[in-house]
Amino acid sequence: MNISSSVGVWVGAIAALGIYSVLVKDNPFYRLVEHIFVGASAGIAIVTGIQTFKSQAWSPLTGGQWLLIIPILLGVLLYARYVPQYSYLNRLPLSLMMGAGAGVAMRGAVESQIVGQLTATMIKLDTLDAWIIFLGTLLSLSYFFLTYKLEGGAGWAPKLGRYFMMAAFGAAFGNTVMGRVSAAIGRFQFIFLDWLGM
Amino acid sequence: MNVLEKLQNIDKRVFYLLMALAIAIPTVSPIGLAVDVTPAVQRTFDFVSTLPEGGRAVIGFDYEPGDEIDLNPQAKAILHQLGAKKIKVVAIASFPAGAMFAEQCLAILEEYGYEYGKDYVNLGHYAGGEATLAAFANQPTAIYSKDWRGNDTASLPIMKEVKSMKDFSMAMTLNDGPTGGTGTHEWVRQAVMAHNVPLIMGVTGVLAASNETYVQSGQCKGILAGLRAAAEYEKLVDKLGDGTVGMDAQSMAHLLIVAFVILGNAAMFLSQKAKPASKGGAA
Amino acid sequence: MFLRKTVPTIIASISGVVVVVAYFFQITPIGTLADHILKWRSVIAVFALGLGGVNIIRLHTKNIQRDPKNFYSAALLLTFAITIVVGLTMGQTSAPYTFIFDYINVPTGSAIFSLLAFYIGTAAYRAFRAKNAEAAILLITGCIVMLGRVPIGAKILPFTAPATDWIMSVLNVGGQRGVMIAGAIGFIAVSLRIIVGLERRAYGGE
Amino acid sequence: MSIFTEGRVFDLVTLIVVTGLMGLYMHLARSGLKVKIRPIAGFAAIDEAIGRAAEMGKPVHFTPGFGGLVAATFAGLEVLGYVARLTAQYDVRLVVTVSQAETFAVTEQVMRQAYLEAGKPEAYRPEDCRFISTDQWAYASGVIGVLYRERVASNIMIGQFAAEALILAEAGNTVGAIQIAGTTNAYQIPFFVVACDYVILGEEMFAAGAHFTNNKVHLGSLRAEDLVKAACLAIMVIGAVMTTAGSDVLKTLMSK
Repeated sequence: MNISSSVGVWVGAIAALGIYSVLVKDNPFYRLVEHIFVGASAGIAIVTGIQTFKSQAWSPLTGGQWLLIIPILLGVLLYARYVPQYSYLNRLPLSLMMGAGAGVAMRGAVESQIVGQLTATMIKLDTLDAWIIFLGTLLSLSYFFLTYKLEGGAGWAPKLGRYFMMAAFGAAFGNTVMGRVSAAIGRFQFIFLDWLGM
Repeated sequence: MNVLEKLQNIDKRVFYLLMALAIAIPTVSPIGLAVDVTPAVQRTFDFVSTLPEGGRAVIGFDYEPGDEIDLNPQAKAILHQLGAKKIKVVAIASFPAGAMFAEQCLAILEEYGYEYGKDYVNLGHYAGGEATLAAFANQPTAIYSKDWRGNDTASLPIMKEVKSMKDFSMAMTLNDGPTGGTGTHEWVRQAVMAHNVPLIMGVTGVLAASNETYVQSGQCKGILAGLRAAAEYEKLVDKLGDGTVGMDAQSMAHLLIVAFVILGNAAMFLSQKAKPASKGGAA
Repeated sequence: MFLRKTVPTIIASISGVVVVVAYFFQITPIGTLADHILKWRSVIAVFALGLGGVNIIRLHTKNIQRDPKNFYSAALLLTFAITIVVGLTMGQTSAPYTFIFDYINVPTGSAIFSLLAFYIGTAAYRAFRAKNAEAAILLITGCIVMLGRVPIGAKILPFTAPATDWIMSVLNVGGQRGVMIAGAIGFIAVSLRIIVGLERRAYGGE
Repeated sequence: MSIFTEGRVFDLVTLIVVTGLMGLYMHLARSGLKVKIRPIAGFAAIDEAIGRAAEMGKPVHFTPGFGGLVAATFAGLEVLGYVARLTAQYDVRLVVTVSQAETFAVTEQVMRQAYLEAGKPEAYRPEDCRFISTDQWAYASGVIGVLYRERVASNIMIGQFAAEALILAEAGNTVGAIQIAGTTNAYQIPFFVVACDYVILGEEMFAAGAHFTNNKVHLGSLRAEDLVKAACLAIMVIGAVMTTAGSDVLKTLMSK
């Protein structure tokens, strides 16, 4: 054993042990590590945010891009919520963020997810595998009929669709284990090799 | 609660402890659980074996933190083989972190009596992706006036020997994809197509399939994919290392989970048989 | 009334429509406006971080007031303040700031991520019980893929390696796609309801 | 040069048809078309979950996930509106955790508005709507802390989730909370399925408004969504038949 003399390695190792301690139960050690971590990461978010503001809004604004005064004013209006008689003003910036967010969601949904997935399903139905992919897609989509009740002859379709979805979920689950275990191996190597020097 | 019910509701902490052991034991001492060498890895190993002793290799460390779990073990396994053959090594990196990984991996060469600056060098990070790699291929010292440790490259004996990419008997890229750094495709163009230097690749697991085409076309002499390939290579060079550790831990962790699932189901079925009216375990 | 309801709806509609139109048409003024709107959105989001900061300070000072010995909240506020002060006065490349980032943020984050290796096992143990057809299917594909992914699994049950490839490239596809296509239709519907002002509640309207 | 962006023409047509259909059905529903929604178990369980918390005298935890203002988050916030009104009515404490700042800005308003609508604006406690951190793992660790220390009776997670999904769900299970979760991320649904009591699968989560209030316009848009799904099924069948017969016409058309 050749224990590390680096302060950084010690801090990292203690933090990792604190996090793992929650697997036994909630305890003061975990609680302290959690609070320090949340404080530091939220601080980092604020620092990054201020840098973004400087580079994307303040510098261009003082450099003559006057239009940027609009989002700055709107941004300030977010704080109107703390003043009861003007709190409704904070809806203005929120509506811009929501509207723009909705626009982005809408265009992305059509392009990559609907049209792309539909064309990918138009395959040559000459093998059993192709049929499984094709029927699996149709049946699982049929599960999502929310206002029509598929009954009688068609009643089995959403049910089979759920079976296909469960098969996919099981597969995705099994396929993810390796990546998660890799992450733990990385931490264990850090603790045993970098920190304890075994 | 009888035994069968207990087996359906084992305390989570028992599992956590076993899982920690499954990962910790191989980390501290590799077991070398059954890993069969696949043809792709064997081909890569055989290709490197055919290189002339005392030749030169350039290795690109084209990956970022997070992927070193897969790629550092590959790099180390290959370096053992190169070290045994006294092949000189020049390391370059298209990511800043890649240069740091290179430094960690190259330390292996000291075991084989290598001398820094004479037998191997870590040139460090270059920006600009393919364009810079192309310039490097024409004249390495034009891109690097100093190495990663801050030495003047002009003063290093190894750099006097490499005037262009053609002076290398092999190129290798350890690659985690085309985003941000130099991708495998760029290496094929700059090493193989422009200078006819044989290329091998080490990639993360997910990139294996997309790079298979280069092997089929003969533009890539061998490919290592993921931690598993590293474990196989370690078996070939007979140096069990992080790849074996990783695969041992992976195997044990996966088996442990499956064993628990089987245990839970077996207990459930046996207890249902014993009392047909009873319900199963927790949802 | 006007500023409370109408203006927010108009802003949401215009922002949404402009962003969509700019994507499908090559009309320079609209394209420029869309770029502006998206940039504005990210500037406003920075101000939203300030709201988050206020919330953190309020919650934890209250905790300390209620219980002066609550040194967890004190530790959080202290690291929060130190990180901000160091980041703003000494810069993001300074040694103390990179220490916080490299030795507190990154390793603790990796440790939290790696908890998943433990949780994934207990979740499987609990849920992979063949109580009904759906659970059985989940259990079977899950276990086959788990075994097929590691060399030792293929050694014990040789069929798992090819079965895993088949599950991932054939059986898995339909279920994933059904979820994605339906989800995307839902995305469009909810976005449309926001753009036409039917989900005012979402931004605090009545 | 065309004013249409190349490669996106068919997408545009799709969008126009889909939104047109939705607009039409929202209008038809408002003018009397009767639409009924099929039961969604996960939504029905929300009443049960809040009732359980009321009985036990413990809080409910809700999170709209790790996402910024994206479609799945919108659905989460919609559900939050109902959850918050219900908890306000039953005098159950509701703790909400948020990761992204822009989402937090909206969440706070949704919660405040819900308490107002329930007639109990004074019951809203600003410190129970918590911004944790924009960092994915800090958010996860903070939520673990809330679930453990607030001893929540019910844990509702609806919105955009990434790899942290299972961390939250396992922590919730460990404290014995009844768990209801929903996300559209096909890679994370499996983890909710294994760890939670009720899962709202993908698109189902966009039906919250229709489920909880029988809002006519919302029901109309759901009917339009179903028609779009039917059209998708038809297009896939036709396209596959054509491809099998050796014609790529439809595929080519759709890539315009």
